[in-house]
Amino acid sequence: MIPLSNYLILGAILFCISMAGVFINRKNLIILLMCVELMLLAVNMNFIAFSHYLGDTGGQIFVFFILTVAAAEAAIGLAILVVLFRNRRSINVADLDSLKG
Amino acid sequence: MLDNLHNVNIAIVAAPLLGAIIAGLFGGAIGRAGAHTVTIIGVAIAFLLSLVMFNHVVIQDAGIVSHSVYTWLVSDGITFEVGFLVDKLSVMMMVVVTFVSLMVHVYTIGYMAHDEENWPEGSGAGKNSYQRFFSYISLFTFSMLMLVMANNFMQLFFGWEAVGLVSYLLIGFWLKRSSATYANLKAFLVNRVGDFGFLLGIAAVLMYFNTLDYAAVFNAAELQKDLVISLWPGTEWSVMTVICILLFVGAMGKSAQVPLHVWLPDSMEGPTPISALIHAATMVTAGIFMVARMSPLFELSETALSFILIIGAITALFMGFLGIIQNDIKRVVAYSTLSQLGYMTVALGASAYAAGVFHLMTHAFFKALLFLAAGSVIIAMHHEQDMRRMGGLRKYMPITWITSLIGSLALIGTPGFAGFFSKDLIIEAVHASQLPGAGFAYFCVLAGVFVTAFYSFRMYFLVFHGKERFRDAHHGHDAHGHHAVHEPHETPWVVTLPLIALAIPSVLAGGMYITDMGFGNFFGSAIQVLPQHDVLGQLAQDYHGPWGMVLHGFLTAPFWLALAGVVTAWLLYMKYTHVPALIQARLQFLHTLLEQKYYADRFNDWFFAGGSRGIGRLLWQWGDVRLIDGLLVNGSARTVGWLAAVVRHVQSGYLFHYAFAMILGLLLMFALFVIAG
Amino acid sequence: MNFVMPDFMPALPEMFLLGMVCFILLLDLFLSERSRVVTYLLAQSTLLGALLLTVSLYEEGRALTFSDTFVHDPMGSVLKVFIYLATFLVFLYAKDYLRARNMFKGEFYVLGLFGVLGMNVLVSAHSLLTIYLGLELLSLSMYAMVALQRDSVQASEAAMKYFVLGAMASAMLLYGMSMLYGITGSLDLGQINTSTAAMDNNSMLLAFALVFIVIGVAFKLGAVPFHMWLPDVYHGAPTAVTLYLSSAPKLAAFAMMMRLLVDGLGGLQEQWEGMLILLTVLSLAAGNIIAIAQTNLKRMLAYSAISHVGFLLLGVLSGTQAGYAAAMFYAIVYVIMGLGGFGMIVLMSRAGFEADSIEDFKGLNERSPWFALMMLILMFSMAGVPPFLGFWSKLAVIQAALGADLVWLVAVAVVFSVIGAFYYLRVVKVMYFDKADVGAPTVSAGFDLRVVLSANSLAVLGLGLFPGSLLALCVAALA
Amino acid sequence: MFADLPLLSLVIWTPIIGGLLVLAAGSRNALEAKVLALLVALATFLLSLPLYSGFDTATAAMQFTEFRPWIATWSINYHLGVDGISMPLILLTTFITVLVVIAGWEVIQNKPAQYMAAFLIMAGLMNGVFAALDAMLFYVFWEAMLIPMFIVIGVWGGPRRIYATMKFFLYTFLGSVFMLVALIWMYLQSGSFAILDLHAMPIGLTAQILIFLAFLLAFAVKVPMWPVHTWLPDAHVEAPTGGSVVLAAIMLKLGAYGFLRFSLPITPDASQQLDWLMIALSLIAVVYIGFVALVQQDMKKLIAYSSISHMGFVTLGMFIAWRIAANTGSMQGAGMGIEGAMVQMISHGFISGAMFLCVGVLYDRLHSREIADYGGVAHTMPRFAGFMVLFAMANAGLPGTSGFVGEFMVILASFKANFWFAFLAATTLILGAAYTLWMVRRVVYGEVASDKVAALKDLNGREFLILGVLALVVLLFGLWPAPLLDVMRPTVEHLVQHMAVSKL
Repeated sequence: MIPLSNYLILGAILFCISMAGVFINRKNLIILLMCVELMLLAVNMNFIAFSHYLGDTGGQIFVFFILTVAAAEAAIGLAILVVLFRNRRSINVADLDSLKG
Repeated sequence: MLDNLHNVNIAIVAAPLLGAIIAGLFGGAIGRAGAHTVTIIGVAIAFLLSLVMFNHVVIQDAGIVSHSVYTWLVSDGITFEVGFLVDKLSVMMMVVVTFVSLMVHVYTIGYMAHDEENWPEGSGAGKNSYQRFFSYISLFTFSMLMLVMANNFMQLFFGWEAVGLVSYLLIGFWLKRSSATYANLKAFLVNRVGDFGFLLGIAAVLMYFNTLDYAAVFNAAELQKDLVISLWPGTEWSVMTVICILLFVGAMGKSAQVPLHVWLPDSMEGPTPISALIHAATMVTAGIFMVARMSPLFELSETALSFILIIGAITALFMGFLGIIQNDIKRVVAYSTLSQLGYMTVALGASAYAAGVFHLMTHAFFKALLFLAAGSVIIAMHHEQDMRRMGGLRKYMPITWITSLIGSLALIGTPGFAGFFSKDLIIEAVHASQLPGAGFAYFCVLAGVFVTAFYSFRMYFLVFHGKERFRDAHHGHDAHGHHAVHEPHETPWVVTLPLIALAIPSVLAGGMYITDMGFGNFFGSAIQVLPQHDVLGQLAQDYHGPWGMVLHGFLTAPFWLALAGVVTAWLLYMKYTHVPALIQARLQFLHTLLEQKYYADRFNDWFFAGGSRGIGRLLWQWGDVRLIDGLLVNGSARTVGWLAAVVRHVQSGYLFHYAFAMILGLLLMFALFVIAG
Repeated sequence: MNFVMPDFMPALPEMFLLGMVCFILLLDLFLSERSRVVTYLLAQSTLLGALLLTVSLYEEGRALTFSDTFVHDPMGSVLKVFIYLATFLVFLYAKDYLRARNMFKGEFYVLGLFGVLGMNVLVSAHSLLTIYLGLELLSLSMYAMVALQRDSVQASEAAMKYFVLGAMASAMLLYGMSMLYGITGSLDLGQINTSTAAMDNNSMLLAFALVFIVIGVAFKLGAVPFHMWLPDVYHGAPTAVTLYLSSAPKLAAFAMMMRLLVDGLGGLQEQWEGMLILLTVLSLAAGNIIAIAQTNLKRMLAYSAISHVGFLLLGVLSGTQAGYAAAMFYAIVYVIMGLGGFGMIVLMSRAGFEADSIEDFKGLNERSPWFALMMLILMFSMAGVPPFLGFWSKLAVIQAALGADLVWLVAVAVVFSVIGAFYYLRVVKVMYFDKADVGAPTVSAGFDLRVVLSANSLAVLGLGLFPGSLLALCVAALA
Repeated sequence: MFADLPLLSLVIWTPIIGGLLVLAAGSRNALEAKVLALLVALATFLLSLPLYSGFDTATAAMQFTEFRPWIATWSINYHLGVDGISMPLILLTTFITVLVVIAGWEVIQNKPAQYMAAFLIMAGLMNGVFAALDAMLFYVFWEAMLIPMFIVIGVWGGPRRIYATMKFFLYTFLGSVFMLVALIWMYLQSGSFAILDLHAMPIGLTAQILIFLAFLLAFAVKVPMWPVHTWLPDAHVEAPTGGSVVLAAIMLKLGAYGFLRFSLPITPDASQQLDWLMIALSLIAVVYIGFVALVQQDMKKLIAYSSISHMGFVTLGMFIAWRIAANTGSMQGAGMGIEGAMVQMISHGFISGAMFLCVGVLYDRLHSREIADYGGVAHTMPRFAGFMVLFAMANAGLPGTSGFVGEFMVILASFKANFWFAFLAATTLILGAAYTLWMVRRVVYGEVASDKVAALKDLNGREFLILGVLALVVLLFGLWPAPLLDVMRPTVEHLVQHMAVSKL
């Protein structure tokens, strides 16, 4: 049986990759949205693993909710992206700098 | 009856005060005549009532009158009261003050009659200047009476500063003159230096006696004489010495003793009646009076007495020297005043308080006379004060001439005149004194006799005898619109009357009172002298009445020195008039030293005035503006502003930086957890 | 398996809200542009209705329902009441502003009300799940609202930033929750509390969980260094939306912190105290200092909000009932002041003109002394000068922190509050001491806005003079 | 007749509510507002008089007390009362306020109603500070007072008013917040904000020292003591005349009052431990600031510096008690120091107020405060010159004016502590006279300096009235300060006894 820690480490790795993705990526906003989704998936991994090892269904239920919310989130994120693109004609992360200081 | 006398005391001070207030506040309404009438009545009342008190205290010898009028304040169990102490010392002062003041009031009517000429066209301050002047001199009379009649140190200090205030106002009376306002500021500040010491002295008295009442302090003085105070670690000072020297510093300011003498010559910028009243007869002698009043304290400190002796001796001689080279008629009299104050101080130092006060009295008469006479000359010369432009006035103004001569003779101590008795007494007393420094003082006062005689008669000859130099002088003024020489003429009766009235005591007061004041126990308990210091008591053993003293006077050194002085003056300024210039050329160095008044003014201007301003500027520009404000206050504000401007760039606008900041925060919190955990 | 009907009573206001929102959503579709005001009125009455329901339930006492995922307690009720009130004011203030910018649409109200629902859920959450759901309901509404002004470059940029960072923060929070779930084996906050209190505090997993959860909370509050979104979003969003963002959600964020850290992880107070101290110091420093450099009033108020969060945390980290009450008091007071502050910007703005620069307030005393006075009250209150309300809130949290023997922290806080006073004073300076530019805008807002905004400011003064009841309410809510 | 009225509340709230009414009236009619302001100020002054006439000089207890619960959660109460220290200061405040309202009558053209309202509100708040017996109530009034002053300087001030008023506000605010922290700390220890409870509360030495320093920061800034004085010259120079008057006459007294009401009784042991610091700072204020005042070119700045120097006497008088005890073995004399400080406070209120009004009279005519722009004013304004010289003399501490009494008492008392304290303090006799009279010489005396000076008009009736009243008061308290001392004696005696008992 695969020990719990392996799942957790995988989750952590996914989470770290996605976090790194958020701040290393300076080009495309869509990649940012993907990173955010990946973060949620890393969390889902944790929940399911815990749920399984604890023998408690609460975690899995939580994951369903997260998936649903993530979908809504993606929808809103893309909508904002569309609005932004319409205004700016760019989805370059580095172009988002009119608000600062 | 006693209650009645209390009211008399109150009336004595209230009358001039009331006059001053009426003339001062309502001068415009009551006009000139109203102002001088009301003030003269006020001072006259004070004078007459002073005579009543004199009668009570001295002639009937019915004991001192001491009472409090009201409680000024009570603090920490100590009651400060305003009250009066009329004993033989103060009653004599009251009579002298009110008398001279009365004379000066009368004289002023004439002297200030054309005061409007001294003011610029349309000057608001010049509008009622005549009334204001009367108000001031009445106010002065009030202040001086408060000073001499005080029964406690607080009130003494009140009078002390109040006369300073009036002196300030009067020196700067002609306030458009820069020299006058310079002089009054200087006078006030130098006096304040003295008051600084005086106030500390009073504080010391309060500390060790827990009261400021004269009687209580004097009674307890004996008990406190062995106390010591450590002013800085490792030293011990007798408390009495400290108190006495501090108090005497006050006297040095007010009575213009070296090195606080610098204000008095400049104070001649004021109108002449003031010079007579304040800067010759009364106010400047307040210091002498104060030390005499404090005799129970001063007796307990030989160190202080020696100090006084030496200061007085230096003043007596070296200020006399300065009189020799002055050309301004008032300045000669002023330096003579300084010198005479030195004599009085020497007397105090020698524990001959009575002699000092006696000289104070005679001096008040003849010096007021000399000043008023000088003023009379100045009126006649149309406000010309330079003696080099006078001469031969004898025949134009006979009354002034004769009274001046009397004054001068009294001043130089011609046997028989008032000044002789008091001055001779001082010289003898110093001779008899055993205190350290008495030898030096004796030399100074003796040499001073010659100097006094010399400058007095130099002035006398220059003004009243010789060529009528004013005729030359006036030619120079033709360009300015003076077409004819104004013949000098005798001044009106309001001027000459006081001269005559003062000339009488200048002759008689000495002989009349020498027995009582000099050798008798005139002052009673007001002046206390320890047996070992009682020089006057020793002299009294050889005293055989005034006539005996006069006869003896012709045989002593002072007389011959004075004569020598007069003769020298006659030789130099009547006979060989070219010689002074030669001497001056030969002794240029000495002349410059005297001309510059020993560089005291220069030094004070440079060191004290300039130094204070320098320190002030330094502390202000470097301490306040640069260090505290610039570096600390605005510096912090600038730092915060700078920080804000820099730190805001962390908010770069880039999403990845924001995310990075969050991750940094995450790591920071882990770190914190690990460290703390 | 029996299906037990849950007790709906404790969640009655939420259910009413949900129903009404759905109804408004549908109704709005059929409303013409001109009768949009119906939506507005309905939204306002919804809030009032929910308010009445919440108030009527206040006396009920603590109750759990929906399988213990939802809690009804006094703290929740009080916060909800203020959430309704704040949102009510936001809608009222925003009406004219939105109309002038062609944003007077149903979406604003529907999203706003959904946000309120999210806040309510968050406030009443008793499980990690409900916390997450409430949070997301609120956040998603807010992302959309920021982007509501579709033709604005700044607004869409702000929305994007907010969205990305917000999503990241939720993910972090979730990550922490998953750890917590793993450690305790439960999603229920009550059970989590019992099991963590019994645990060895030094567990690494627990550390992970705690750090991530604190970050989630800190982000929502806008505490440094998780504040970066806040100035940009406040600045970029339409002022009406900023008004919304800066008010009620602060109360929700406070509630979230209370639920997670106190109800859920109260046993770890020693651990999270240190973290909150760090956040406090950084927030106070960064908020106050950077605000000085601002020229845009919205941005300045955003930084000021960050510094206020620092003070709020001061109350929470003391870990006492009094401290929580103080923090709650602080949050409520801040919301009242913030509403007034952003409300003033709305008041001054006109069609095509945003009065969001500090310069726009130049010489306001010449033009409108009354509103200059109102703004003065607000600014001095935010600076913490008595007798205004802001002073008492600062007093409350300082007292709490001193009670926890954090004297040095208090000293830091007061020094920064003095530095902070500078930028509030600058606003007063601009209004009173500077001359107005020629053609500077005059106040031309509607009557309702003027009256209510005045009442808002005067409440800051009035409650400042008599803060006792509000304070007592907060203390009672947490007793 | 007045005994039943809540006099203190009336004295606090009449001007505040009156001020708000003035504000409301001002939007319609400026004259109406001014008349109303004057009436309110007069009414307040009249209301404050029964505080004196009904004052029981036999007791040190608080009088005219009022008590109402305010914020029950923290047991903060609306607790008012006065003793011999605070009552005279309230009278000073109400009195000066009347003068300030009259002084601003014609001079203030820009928004006169707001100006008057600001002063009335300020007066009420200051009365509140003096009357508060609850530390938090005290603090509320203390801080709230900054707001109207901030506005007054900023709106009606001179060219650098913004710098000055910001500096004023932030300086004082910084000082006060630490006091707040100290007060809260003590509340947490004792459970009470009542000042009298804090007096009785035992505190350890370290805590006392920290509390003392916190108080010191608040009060020293207000007094102001060297080196936290630099806001004052700026604030004074830029403030309008009325602002300068209130600032100098009353606001500075708040700091000194704070020392008497808080520092000395609450932390006597720390005060004893740190009295060297207080004495040193006081003496630096007297001497250092005296020198600085000497070289000022701006009249208002000069008077501002002179205020700092005079306030040095106040703090000196308050903190010499333990040195006296160490030097003479008893506290005898400490009371005189404190009473002297009190008298100095009151008297300085009148004199500095009068001096600023004098400068204001000149400034209104010539719009310059530079000494160099004047000269020979006596020729064109003889009545003014008379007042100016009188007040200058009072400022220089001439006996017979109130300026002398306080300095005299403090010097007498400080001699008991140490000769050198008295020595340094007494230098003010010279320095004070030097800077004041030098200014008088340059401004009032001499030849008419310019055509502008030649065109000056003498005092009008309104100005004459204000200066005349002040002159009378200055002379009255100089010649007969006993009534003032009688009022404060029991309180000060009680304070000295209290200070002598260690709290450790």
